[in-house]
Amino acid sequence: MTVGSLLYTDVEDDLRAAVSAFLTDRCQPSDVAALYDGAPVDAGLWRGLAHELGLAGLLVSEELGGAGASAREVAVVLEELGRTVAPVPFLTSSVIATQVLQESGSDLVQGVASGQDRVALVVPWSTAPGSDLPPLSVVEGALCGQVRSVAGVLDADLLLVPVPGDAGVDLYAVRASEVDARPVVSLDMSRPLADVDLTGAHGTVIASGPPGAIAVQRGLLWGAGLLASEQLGVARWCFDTTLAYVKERRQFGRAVGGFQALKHRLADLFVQVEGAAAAARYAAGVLADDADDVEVAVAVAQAHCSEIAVHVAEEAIQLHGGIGMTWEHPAHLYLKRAKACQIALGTAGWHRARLADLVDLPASAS
Amino acid sequence: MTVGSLLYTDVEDDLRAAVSAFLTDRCQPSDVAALYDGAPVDAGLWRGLAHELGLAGLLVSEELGGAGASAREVAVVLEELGRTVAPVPFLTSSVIATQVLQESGSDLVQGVASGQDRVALVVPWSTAPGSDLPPLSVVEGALCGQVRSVAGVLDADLLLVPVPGDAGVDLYAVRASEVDARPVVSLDMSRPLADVDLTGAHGTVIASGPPGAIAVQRGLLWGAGLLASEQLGVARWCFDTTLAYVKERRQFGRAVGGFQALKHRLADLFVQVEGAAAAARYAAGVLADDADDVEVAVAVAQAHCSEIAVHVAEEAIQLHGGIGMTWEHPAHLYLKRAKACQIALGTAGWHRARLADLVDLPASAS
Amino acid sequence: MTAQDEMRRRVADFLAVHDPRSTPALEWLQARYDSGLAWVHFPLGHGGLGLPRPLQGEVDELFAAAGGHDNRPRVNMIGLGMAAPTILAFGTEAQKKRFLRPLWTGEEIWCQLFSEPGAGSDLAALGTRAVRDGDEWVVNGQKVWTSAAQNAQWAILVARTDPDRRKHAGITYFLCPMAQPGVDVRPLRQITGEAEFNEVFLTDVRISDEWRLGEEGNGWRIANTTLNNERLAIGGRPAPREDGMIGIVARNWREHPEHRTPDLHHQLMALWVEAEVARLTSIRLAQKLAAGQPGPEGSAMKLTFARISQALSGLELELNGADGLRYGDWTMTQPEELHFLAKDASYRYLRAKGNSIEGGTSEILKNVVSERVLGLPAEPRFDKDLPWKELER
Amino acid sequence: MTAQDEMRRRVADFLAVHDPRSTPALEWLQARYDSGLAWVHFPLGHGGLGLPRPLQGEVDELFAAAGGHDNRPRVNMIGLGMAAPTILAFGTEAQKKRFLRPLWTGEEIWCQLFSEPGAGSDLAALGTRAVRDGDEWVVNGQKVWTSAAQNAQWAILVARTDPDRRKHAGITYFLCPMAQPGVDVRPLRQITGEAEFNEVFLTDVRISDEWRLGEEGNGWRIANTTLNNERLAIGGRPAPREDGMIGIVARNWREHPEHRTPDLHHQLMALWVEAEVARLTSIRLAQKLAAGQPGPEGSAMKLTFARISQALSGLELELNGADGLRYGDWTMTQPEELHFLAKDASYRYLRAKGNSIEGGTSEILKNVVSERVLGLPAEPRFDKDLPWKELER
Repeated sequence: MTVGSLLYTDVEDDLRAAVSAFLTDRCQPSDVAALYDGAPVDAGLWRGLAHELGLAGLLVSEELGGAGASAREVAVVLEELGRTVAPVPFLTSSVIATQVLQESGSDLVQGVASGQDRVALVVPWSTAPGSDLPPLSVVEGALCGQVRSVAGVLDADLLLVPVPGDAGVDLYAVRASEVDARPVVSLDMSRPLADVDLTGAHGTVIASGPPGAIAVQRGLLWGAGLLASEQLGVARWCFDTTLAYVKERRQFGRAVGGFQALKHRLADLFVQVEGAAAAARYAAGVLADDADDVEVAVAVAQAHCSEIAVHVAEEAIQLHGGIGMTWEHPAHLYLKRAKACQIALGTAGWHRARLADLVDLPASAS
Repeated sequence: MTVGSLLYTDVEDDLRAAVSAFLTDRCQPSDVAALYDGAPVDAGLWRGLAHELGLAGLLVSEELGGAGASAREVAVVLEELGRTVAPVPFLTSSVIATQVLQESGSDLVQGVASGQDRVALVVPWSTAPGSDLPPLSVVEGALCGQVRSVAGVLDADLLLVPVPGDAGVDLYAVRASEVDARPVVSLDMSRPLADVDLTGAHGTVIASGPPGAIAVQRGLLWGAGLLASEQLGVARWCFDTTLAYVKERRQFGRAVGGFQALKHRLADLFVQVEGAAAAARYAAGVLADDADDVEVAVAVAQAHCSEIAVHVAEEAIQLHGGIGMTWEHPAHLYLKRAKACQIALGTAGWHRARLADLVDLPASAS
Repeated sequence: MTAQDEMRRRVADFLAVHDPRSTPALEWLQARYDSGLAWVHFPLGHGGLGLPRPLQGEVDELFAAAGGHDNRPRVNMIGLGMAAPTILAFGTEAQKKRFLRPLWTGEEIWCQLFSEPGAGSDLAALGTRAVRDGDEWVVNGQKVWTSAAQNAQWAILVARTDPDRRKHAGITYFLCPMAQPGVDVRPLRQITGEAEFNEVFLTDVRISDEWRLGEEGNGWRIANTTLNNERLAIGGRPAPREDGMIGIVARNWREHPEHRTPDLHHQLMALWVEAEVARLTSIRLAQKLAAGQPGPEGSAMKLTFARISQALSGLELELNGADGLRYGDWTMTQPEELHFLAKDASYRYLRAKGNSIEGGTSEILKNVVSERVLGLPAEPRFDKDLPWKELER
Repeated sequence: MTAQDEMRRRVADFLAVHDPRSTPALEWLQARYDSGLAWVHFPLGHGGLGLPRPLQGEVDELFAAAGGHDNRPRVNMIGLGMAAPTILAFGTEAQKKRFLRPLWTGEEIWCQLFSEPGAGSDLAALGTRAVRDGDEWVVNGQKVWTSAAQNAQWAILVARTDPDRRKHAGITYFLCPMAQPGVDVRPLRQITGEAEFNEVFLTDVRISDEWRLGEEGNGWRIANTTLNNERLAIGGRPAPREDGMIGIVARNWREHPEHRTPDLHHQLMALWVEAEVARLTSIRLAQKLAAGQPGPEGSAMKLTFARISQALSGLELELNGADGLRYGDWTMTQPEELHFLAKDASYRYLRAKGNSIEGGTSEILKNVVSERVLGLPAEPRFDKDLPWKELER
């Protein structure tokens, strides 16, 4: 397969500028830090992104009220959301749930596109594409069971609940008011999790059997592939901020960034972040083109970007010295996001194992 | 279990001084490099070590004509042999084969002790303790089969050939003249390998069934555990030589060892070599005491020392710059020994897997 | 009679007279101090008997076994580990008399006013000013990373008394009463949510010249004594196999077969080996020290433990999967002591990030190892010989 | 007509007249040069047509497809990759006329006399002396790491012509005839057993002033042009997935199930991902260059490829088990070109060690990335402004 452009188009640059300007204005690190102390999420933030910038339905076709954009534009938005650790349900609702709905052919996707409904797929946030879904059952028409550590559900209007069965997955659309979602004290409070008790909830089946399973897998695959761009944004903020800091911070009469051991570490980080950009862009491009290489591209992007985002965030803390360990400095918000993203939608190890199958490098002889 | 002394006794220091003085005198890097161009091994080198210094039977009890020393003294000798990449069959004959013979209760060990017989265990040099032995058979009283990449066999007088069977191992003692040992162009010509064709060879069974298997395993376990000390010697030479070089080599008007990136790498190497010393000494001590912790200690020592020796040798090449890539500089002799040792008697990965069993950290749920 | 025999006899004699069960804690501790059984390697009259330092471990064990009261060493780590040896080495007789006894008994808790926002690794660049005013000094400045400041009665403090001299030369060492007006302690919250440390703002704080430790301008040398004691304290005691973080993660692995993957197993075993090798290395280092082959290699151990602990705590979150995404409690608290291993995995992950920063960053420690252990050239310095006030900051 | 159309037309016209099957190789190559189809981005009269550089790839493909003779680029890499652009940039008209044609046709092979035993990374410290004697220069010194010296007719050479000036200022660039008396080429054997390179001893070698390239004392600037061309040449062309070392190791894995272990699998997959990410990164870099966003990031790619290739070649030996302990042949030979991938695994392991040394060590390249890409401060220099002769060496 040939590799398409890994750069940004002018349209993508404009989109980035608009998102960035909005977030700079409306989402400060101190706002994000406040979430850890129980402050509510500013509902205006998502409203602004959804309505003013029209991002909610970015992936939804224009006929259905969306912007008809591709994974490439979505990736640019996610880079900026990662760069600001913004507490919005874009990845969970406008990417993952939207792809599930689109693949199911459900017209509920119009609610996403209009910005009216925030939708969440009810699986643990650690669920990788291709891995097992939590067991749930249906008793006399009502759902039965709990799902732990679900992302995007606290501010969702509509939930998509996959009930795995022998022949695939029955996918239920359930109004949020039907279920009990208990907030979880999360490592990353900028994407807070909830434990969801579905017992007694009623919903509508929007896909069932093999198509239901395919829809869920498509959502997770897109989520994982585009999460790489969010991780790239996190890594870029950490790298840029650290680079600026070591140029300015003086110890022993010199900028600490002039000490060779630090210079070489920053050179290494630069290489890794450039690698993350290439991998994330490739995954976005292949998703946009629905090309054959999708699964490999997503696995490579996750295997690389989720490790790199954590590594760069950890190096940011270290290279900031003591100040990086303080609550006051925003670096910790990125470390927590990066570490949570590493576990989200499959760890790097999971994606490497998946890749081994995809590229015919089996682990053992049998 | 408590940890005994990881330092060197005065007796061990004296032994080291004697071996070191002899090797400095008799085994120059240029002599070792000549082996790669087909020069024969100086037979006097081993004769001197065996007879003048009495090392051949170091592990053999005094009643049987040996020195009755322990694994701790053997380890010190191996450190010096590693430090000089000396082409002698001490590890193969005086450690591995000797332990096989002692465990078998064979009086052939007296030939080793007297320095008269060099003995080799006929297994591929990559064979780890606990791994499968090459299939061989016995047809009408004569051995049948080939074994590839065997160490210590080219200058051996006597071979120990394990023939695996259902009930254990039949261990044959075979005079070297009975077999066809073809020299192999080896990565490490300071311990050249041979492919051994045993077909038609006759020998004496010195152990059979389970005791035969135990004898072979004991030889391999002692070999692996004490190889760590040889690797420590290799690592120490590489580290010391590199440290001296970076202090002396000037570029950009400064000793290159003053550049911080190099300083930090040398600090890391120091830590790793100190770790290798602790792990190798612990393994030697536990082997000497025949303590319960033997298998864990050997696995830890191999898992660490075989990686570290390679890493330090590779860093030595790199930090010497171009000169380290030349045939003229001895660094390559150590790189080749280190890399061969990494594969010898089980890779680090093999030993980590073994360790997982030993310390109850199974790889998978089942 | 060997020193050990003498020590044992004195402990036994003391316990015969001072039954911990019937003696109030403070009274018992004061008596122990006065009997020279506080720190037996200290001199007579200052809580010691001038015995070899290695005996202290057994003293503590004997008293603990007899149910003796403890002086809450974890709450007064700075006092016991850093202030006491420094006061002993550089204090006047009057200062030793005044400070060592209440310090050891825990009546007075100590903290350390060294680091500043602009002077971390480069402590000698510190800018807190102390200006003499008759028999007093007037101190202004800001300190940071001060643990226990909220509980402390006293602080060890370094301040610049002569900005015209080069940076290492114009520093003086003080013992600072924390109750003095102008001392403002503010909790400094960390990425874990907790505030283990404080910022301390000093505004016109008056310190009697009586509480100056050592000569004016000698503060850098004295501070180094303090810091060397810190690194000594951080260096590893002999530990059993699977001690600390590796034990926690190994237990987790054994108890949760459902979390196992080949990839995590690879990482786990590599770290298990590293942890075991680090354990053996620190035992070997302790054996060297005991055999009189001391050295600055303790810095190397701190480096290693920080690296392993960070790697293991990161691995543990991956191992925990969906539960690795959760956290215990973000509420800001001010813990009296650090309970690293008792908290949850996510807390450990965050807290371990400090291991390579506090008490000397890993970067500084690698400089120490490469220069002091390996004899490599020092970093080029442009700031050593300039007057402090002329330095770019 | 676009430049591409023009180029295609000219190639077609040329082939119509010069049938490679019926024209002897040298004659055909000379005609191609004279038609401006050697390197189309070079100027008219010097083998080119002044067309955009990216067109050259297609020119070569078109001629190759038509069965054209090749100018053995792998045997004359220094000439084509480094000498030619430097002569073009700094040579006199006469020098360009004299040298470029036989260089391109392969009649004259070139080598490079730059590095010295005492001047590797710090090339500007070089000590080979050139002293003017009328219309000639007399050169004395020792050069090293000279590939193809045994086959070369000419060398690009830097030598010190003024030891009283600072190190970067006293260097002059020469074109040195290798057949001149006093040029002594000795093969330099490497750790693989082969001698890819040579040492070249220069003893009273006389070089006409006619063969000086550029001004006296301007040699450092010119040498940098040469070296930048080297790094450009090293930077990656777009490669298919599993190209190079990763492809070899992956094939080995697929063909030898008996060698598989979980531990090796973990390493393999981590490196597979790294190799794929490096491949994508180098494609992205090429796209940036094509879009006019050039930069020194090529240094970063070289770093990465060296690291991955070393890791993979080391892994391959472990994977091969007992066979990883063997070697092909230690006999010293002088290969005309490098056949890295065609040799055995043990050879690759050893040869790959040079990847992070030749053409700029990884340490130097990290300096380049950190300073020129990231804008971090340069290393403190103590040698820049001193006269060369006063430098400590």
